[in-house]
Amino acid sequence: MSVSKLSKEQFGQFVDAMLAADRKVIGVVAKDDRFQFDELQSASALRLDYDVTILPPKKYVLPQIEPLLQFEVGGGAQSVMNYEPMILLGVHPYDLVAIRQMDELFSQGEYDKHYMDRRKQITIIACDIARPSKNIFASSMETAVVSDGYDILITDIGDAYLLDVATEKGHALMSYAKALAPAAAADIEKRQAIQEANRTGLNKHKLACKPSYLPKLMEKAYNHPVWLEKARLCFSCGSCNQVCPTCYCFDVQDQVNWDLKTGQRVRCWDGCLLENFATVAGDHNFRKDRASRFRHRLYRKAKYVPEKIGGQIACVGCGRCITACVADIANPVTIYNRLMEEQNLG
Amino acid sequence: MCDCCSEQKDIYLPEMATITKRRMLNGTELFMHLEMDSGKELEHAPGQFVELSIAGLGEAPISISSSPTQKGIELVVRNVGSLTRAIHKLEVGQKIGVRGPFGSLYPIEQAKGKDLVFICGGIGLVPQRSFIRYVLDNRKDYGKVTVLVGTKCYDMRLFREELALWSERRDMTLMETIDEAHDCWNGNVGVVTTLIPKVESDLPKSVVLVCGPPVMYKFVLMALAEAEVPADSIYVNLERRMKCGVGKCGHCQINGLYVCQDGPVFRWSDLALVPEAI
Amino acid sequence: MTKPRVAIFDFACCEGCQLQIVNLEEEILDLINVVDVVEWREAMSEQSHEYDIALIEGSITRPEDEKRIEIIRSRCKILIALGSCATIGGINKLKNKFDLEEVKHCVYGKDAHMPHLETGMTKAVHEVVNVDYKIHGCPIDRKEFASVIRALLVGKKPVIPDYPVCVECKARENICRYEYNEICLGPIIRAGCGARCPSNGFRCFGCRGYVDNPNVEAAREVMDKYGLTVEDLRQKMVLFGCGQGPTV
Amino acid sequence: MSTNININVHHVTRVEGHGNIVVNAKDGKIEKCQWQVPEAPRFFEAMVRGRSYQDIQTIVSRICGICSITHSLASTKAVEDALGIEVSEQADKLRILMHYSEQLQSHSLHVGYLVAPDLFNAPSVVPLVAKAPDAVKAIIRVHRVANNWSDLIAGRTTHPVTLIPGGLCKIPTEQQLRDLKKELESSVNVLVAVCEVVQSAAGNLPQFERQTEYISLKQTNPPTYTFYHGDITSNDCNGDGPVNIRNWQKVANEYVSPQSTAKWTQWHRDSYMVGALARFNNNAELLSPLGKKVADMFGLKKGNTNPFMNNVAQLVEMAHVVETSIQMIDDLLTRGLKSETVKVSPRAGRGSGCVEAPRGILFHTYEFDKYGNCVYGNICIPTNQNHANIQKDFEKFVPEFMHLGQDALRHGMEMLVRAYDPCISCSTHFLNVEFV
Ligand SMILES: Cc1cc2nc3c(=O)[nH]c(=O)nc-3n(C[C@H](O)[C@H](O)[C@H](O)COP(=O)(O)OP(=O)(O)OC[C@H]3O[C@@H](n4cnc5c(N)ncnc54)[C@H](O)[C@@H]3O)c2cc1C
Ligand code: SF4
Ligand code: SF4
Ligand code: SF4
Repeated sequence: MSVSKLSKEQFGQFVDAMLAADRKVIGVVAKDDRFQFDELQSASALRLDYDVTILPPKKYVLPQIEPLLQFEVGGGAQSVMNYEPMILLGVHPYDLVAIRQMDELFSQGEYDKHYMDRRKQITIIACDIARPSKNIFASSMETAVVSDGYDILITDIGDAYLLDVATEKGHALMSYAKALAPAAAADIEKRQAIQEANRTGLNKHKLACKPSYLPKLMEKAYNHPVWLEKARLCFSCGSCNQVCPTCYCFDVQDQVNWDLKTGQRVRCWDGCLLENFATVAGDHNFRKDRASRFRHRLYRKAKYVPEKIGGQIACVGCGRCITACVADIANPVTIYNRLMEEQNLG
Repeated sequence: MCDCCSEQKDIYLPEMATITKRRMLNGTELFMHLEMDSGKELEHAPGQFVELSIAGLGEAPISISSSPTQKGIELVVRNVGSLTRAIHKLEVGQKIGVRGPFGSLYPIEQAKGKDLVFICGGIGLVPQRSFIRYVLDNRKDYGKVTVLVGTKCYDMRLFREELALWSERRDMTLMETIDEAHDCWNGNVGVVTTLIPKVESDLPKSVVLVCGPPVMYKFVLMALAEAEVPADSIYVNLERRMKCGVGKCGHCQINGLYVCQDGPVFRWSDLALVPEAI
Repeated sequence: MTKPRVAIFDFACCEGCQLQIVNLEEEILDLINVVDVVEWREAMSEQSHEYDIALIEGSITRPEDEKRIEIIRSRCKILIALGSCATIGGINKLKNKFDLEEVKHCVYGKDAHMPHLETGMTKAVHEVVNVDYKIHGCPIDRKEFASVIRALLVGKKPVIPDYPVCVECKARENICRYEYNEICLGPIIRAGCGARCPSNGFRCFGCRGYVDNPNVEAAREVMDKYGLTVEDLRQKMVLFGCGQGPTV
Repeated sequence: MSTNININVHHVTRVEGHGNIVVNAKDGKIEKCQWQVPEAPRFFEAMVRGRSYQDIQTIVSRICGICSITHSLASTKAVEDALGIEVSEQADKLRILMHYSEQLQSHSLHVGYLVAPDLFNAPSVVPLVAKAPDAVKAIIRVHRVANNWSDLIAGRTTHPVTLIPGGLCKIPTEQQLRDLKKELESSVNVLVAVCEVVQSAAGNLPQFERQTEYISLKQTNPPTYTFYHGDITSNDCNGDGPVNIRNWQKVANEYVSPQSTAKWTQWHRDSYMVGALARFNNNAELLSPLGKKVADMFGLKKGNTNPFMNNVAQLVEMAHVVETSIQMIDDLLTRGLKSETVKVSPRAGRGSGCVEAPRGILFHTYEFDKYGNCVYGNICIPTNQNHANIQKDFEKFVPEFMHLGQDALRHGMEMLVRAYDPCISCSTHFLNVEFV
């Protein structure tokens, strides 16, 4: 499908038209001097010039707390599966890559109907990055630009947005747009220039190897001193897990209502850095030391998850964990580069 | 199943089963026999487990202790927490939620024709029993069968009547030990590793299956290495925390492996590069 | 099924935690549907010596209070410490930093020796009797209270987090106080409050007490990075449950 | 009718904190008639020493769970006075809004949950649920509105967190204020319904009068029924008032009375009363129309001397704060909310803050060293100021009502204590009590 063009004003009208038609639109809005995804009330709040959101859009794909079942205490249960359609507007390429990875993880093997049914209701309008955040390294991770995986991709070319409509779902939304014009060759060139610049320029931290080398790099790094050195300052606060677009570990809990007869089984975000993530009954903790939990996260990103999804690295270079870590130890690039250096030496 | 078909089932939704038998095996372990309300069999393989749940109290992975050659499933649940306490309170005829079966199986095919040595520590006998019974029901497919059972103390011994029957069988050898001496016990005393030298099978040529509490593995594996059992004929059955049982929640990971899918039964040689395993 | 009998008792405290029970509003009606509240001095005149669950608010500060709590313990099946004062000694433990005689003189002057002013070191409830569950916070969080009570009523171990406030703070998508170079105790304090304070632009001052294994050493080391001092950290760490664990 | 009375109420219920009533009379002769407070002392003034000016609010808020916003406001004002910090008009308005939410919260709790059972002859609100479900639901509704309101502006209903020296660290959004306004508007009818329910049982309030002094804040510029700004005044002021709040010690002259165990306060007479009735008696003409309407419903007039009418004055104030707040929100919205940053640097100094707690006037004073660490604190709490007045009321009440018999007398005395809405837990660190 082709690339079309909307002036900024028309784009606002397009968004407002969706809202007027009662479509649920989740967009990027300001939160104090940062940004977050939130339900849009009007196009005027939308901030497509954002650098990065505090939490990734995963909170809509895999909600923080989500009912799986409704039950009678001690009795039977029914699945809770009513997912409303929703438009995720303004997803950056790196976050899109993360969502695609999760799609694969939740559909491969045992099919997770809760995740997938919700996901099918979501239309993703991705958006090229207009300004780098302070810790981004998407260029290093090859996630700064995407050529597929979205329903629509928009690019800010100054006075207008270009819309690359890629799927039927995306196409269906275009009925809300008025005065849609095909993009001129010059516009397409502008878009290419922006994407080319992003491909290499979004790199506040520079990974010293190709991401595809990481699984190999990790093979010999298990007993490296860096884990202990860094993890000494780790609070086990799981902030790095929470803000990460590719972390998807969860906990399942039963909640009962006041009648003590009914309730729901919910899943909620968990984090492998948290102290009791691997504790079983009898208080035996299979990952007791801070260092082993700290190492696990970086191994998951660079080796364990890639092994499940055809080598894709489960770190997309958003830099959120770097910002979120109070101890300033979570930066994956620092660690991988350190392992690289010593490997080269040795 | 394919992605596109909307008739996918919800992997988190338990099916109901009815408790048809129950009895306490000792002070903390409850034996149960369940039949699925659907009338169907679970069609599990030895080594697999189910997620057992009581709505409102939660869910727990529990190994299937019976052989697929018999009707329904048998489970043994140790009372360690609030869910398991509630399970202990259920009576015959009451319902319980079941998901599964999940996980990997014992080497039913690979072990054919070979001598088998089962090393069971405490509640580790429970999943092993599934394969032992399967082997006894298909006795001619396998070589010598030796079962080593170690229990912490006399009162905690599981499946006493069944062990008594096994000890009288001539087509298998049962050796039992308890960690602490007891007035009513005149058998072996000491940890389960002390029985290994007494095994009559040619250990290096046998298939050895190990299941027990976390602390046990290190010692048993050392003893087996000493006895020159190759790592690819040792199978361990591991426990980890689990929340989904289907390879999503991340809790049961041992390095890159998922106990709920790649395990709980692992070939020891496959764990050589998996430092978190033991 | 007979309803479990619940009694609520207060010791040295501000009674703000009991108030949170009142603040359940409509849910209070749900609560009294499933339990019999048999004693609650702040809200009712009825009294009883027979109860299954005792909710204890406040710190233990005097010998006669130790006797009273022991009697309560002997009468109940489940004893729950309610709120910071009970779970970690709360703000009351600040007093332990001073010489007790001097404290009395500071506040009461020449009347400091009146017998009713007799006071001892402040103790959390578990320092005197065995506590089955702790509901943390100053004040307790209504939602957490409700879910703990409901869990107990269906016979389930209530989920009381052992991870830091940062988890919930991140979930609420707050900008970290440290990004403004401000101090926050979130990384070492037990979650469960929904990170209320940081969500309102204020530091976590630690009312819920430490997680079981707080990385206090790390807290100390990161101060420098944010232009803060160890003295700043110490100032905040003494406020609630002073001396509850490792300190800087 | 027996004239031997032996009342020993160990811990009056349905009040905040612990208080005892002891009356002994033989053959109609009163031997002992005392109001005692055995609450465990908590030593706040000692504990604030050495703490940073930033942490004073966090500490002293814990004096009382029911008036925590008030303690926070008084202490923050004192810190600001000591460090010479100015507060913007917007922050000032939001703080008053925050303060009003606590007035509604505390008054509705007190009248609805603690006093109403007396009026309807129930031991507590629990049996009232069955007896008068609609009334209970109405009061819960009002209480919930108040709590949501403080959650929004103070960050929590109890122990606020948005209050910092210099302003607020988080302000609501305009949308949230609009929603709050709607909620307040829709609660007016419920509030009136609550007043009607109480009115239907107001006949059960004892007829009892005693002349006393009524002390409260008074704000003249602009004239306001004030809880937050102003000077200290009383009905006895006569050329010696109003008094600047920095000089509150001149008002709350603390003394040890020879015939009692408690340390009392006095200004022009041997005791005074603070609280809703005191504010009403000093400021009634400044009430909002709805406040006036509620006062009329109950025939409450300026100069009332029946302490039981304090509960009615609380209802009047509930109406007043709701109505006034709706207007304040309009004001704030018209100006538009701006985010403000406050910069504060420590310096040495001494300062005082005074606000009206729901149960009466409250004073805080602190002194800081040049690093902003506290070296001195002094707090004077409303219930403490009322203790002497309760004792004096008892001394008049017992002979007047003794003829009703021991049980009715005891019940009347408990009601009298509750009428003051005492917050004993916060008052005790000043009290000197002897056990019987
Ligand atoms: C593959 C496998 C097979 C098992 N087979 C058996 C068996 O046959 N018989 C038996 O008695 N026990 C078995 N267990 C252990 C059993 O699952 C735990 O004892 C049980 O989960 C405890 O549940 P609880 O809610 O009663 O305990 P609590 O102490 O109340 O629960 C603790 C919480 O910790 C978590 N937790 C603790 N241990 C585990 C665990 N091992 N796996 C997952 N989550 C855990 C859960 O979230 C649980 O809610 C097996 C475990 C695994 C992984
Ligand atoms: S954010 Fe930093 S301190 Fe917290 S768990 Fe992750 S690595 Fe550790
Ligand atoms: S503000 Fe505090 S609680 Fe929140 S993330 Fe930062 S340190 Fe943690
Ligand atoms: S954020 Fe900290 S201080 Fe605030 S409620 Fe939570 S634990 Fe208490």
